[in-house]
Amino acid sequence: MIRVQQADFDMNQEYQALISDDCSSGAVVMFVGRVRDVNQGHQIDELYLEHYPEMTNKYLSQLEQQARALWPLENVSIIHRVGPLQLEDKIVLVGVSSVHREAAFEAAQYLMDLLKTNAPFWKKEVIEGGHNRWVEANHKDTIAAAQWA
Amino acid sequence: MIRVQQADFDMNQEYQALISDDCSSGAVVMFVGRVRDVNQGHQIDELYLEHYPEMTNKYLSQLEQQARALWPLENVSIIHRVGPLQLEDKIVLVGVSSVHREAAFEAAQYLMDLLKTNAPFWKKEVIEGGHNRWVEANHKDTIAAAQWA
Amino acid sequence: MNKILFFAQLRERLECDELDLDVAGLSVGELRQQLAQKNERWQKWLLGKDVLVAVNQTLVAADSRIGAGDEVAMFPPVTGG
Amino acid sequence: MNKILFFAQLRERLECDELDLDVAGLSVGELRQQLAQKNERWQKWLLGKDVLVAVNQTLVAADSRIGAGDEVAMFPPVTGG
Repeated sequence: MIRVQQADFDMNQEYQALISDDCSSGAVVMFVGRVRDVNQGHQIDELYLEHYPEMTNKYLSQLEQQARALWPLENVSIIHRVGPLQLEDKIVLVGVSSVHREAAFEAAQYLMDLLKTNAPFWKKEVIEGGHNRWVEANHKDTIAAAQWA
Repeated sequence: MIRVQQADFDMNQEYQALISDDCSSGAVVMFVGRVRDVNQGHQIDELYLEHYPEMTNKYLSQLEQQARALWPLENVSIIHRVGPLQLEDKIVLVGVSSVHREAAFEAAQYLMDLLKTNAPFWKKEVIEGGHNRWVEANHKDTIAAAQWA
Repeated sequence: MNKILFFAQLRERLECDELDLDVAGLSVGELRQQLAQKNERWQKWLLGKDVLVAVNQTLVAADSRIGAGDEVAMFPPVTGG
Repeated sequence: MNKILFFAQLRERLECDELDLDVAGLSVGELRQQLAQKNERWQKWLLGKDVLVAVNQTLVAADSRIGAGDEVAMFPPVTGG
């Protein structure tokens, strides 16, 4: 299940979605990425998430299929928020259920690593003094994604 | 935060606990282990979790400290249920928040791998025909735990 | 005709979010060169190494050819998640 | 005096959940040998390799010595999580 939305999401609902239609998955992993107060040395007041709508859905669906080809997964959820976000807001959820916890953990990491370097989202921060600043891509993320190639 | 309890737990509440007192952790990982319908070739009707109360709390607290020595973590939650459990019930939660997603993922896996082989819990299954069967320890779990040594 | 889209910093720096041009037959690298001739600012930002290009919503390399009707998008390295 | 606890399958097979005995000075391995002399069933289940021993709630090896007042627990490999 892929969703790109402005609204927040609820952890109970998303947990239920991950275990629906399925009694056999013993392991559920949920990852949440949040708006941090300090990023790349700047104090953050607010965040704006821009994206390329036609491509985000297409890419994230492909990514889910890639993960399913690598691990035995039951349900997969990827939710990414867009638009204005406040400090401590959730930005992204990656959730995976599987019979095996190793598969659930690895697939969730894989999905996050690839999403970070390939999904067309861009963060713009409002920092001290009301200035805007586009977040710079993180070299560490490129390395994390490359390990799966 | 370590809890051993018979009651279920709520994913929203546990998510909030993981991000409390802290604006700086951008990454939250939650793992849930559940009662599966089939285990080691047997159809499960019910599960009973026995434990050694004085040791579970002591061991899980030590385990949290070990994880904190290995990764920069903000909040750590380990909740393990005991007593009678039904099909699809949650059994265990391991939750970790950190500034870095790599640390959060790795620490959650570490906590689960060590809990599986060292925390004094035992599962007894009620299987087809109302028979009781103690779950056998899984060699795969021993290997998973050994990788951290 | 092709739709050419720009996102994020690149959109702001070029002061342009969308162009309609017929660029079928060009490679992605050739398209960047052609667009860069518009003015000094376009040259500066379009020829930098930090420009990713997607054709029909899929990331492609510089030698990839653009077909009739393809949607082309140019943007900086992504920072979601 | 020492408290000796048994859990899970081991508790059921020995039909015993707790003993009060003074075993200070013995090693954990010696204690298992001593308890196994009770009867054939105890011998069978206590001397198997699938018995873990904790002293004061910490897993220990067979040569570990038991002190006065220590709590000793014996149980099968754990299966939580």
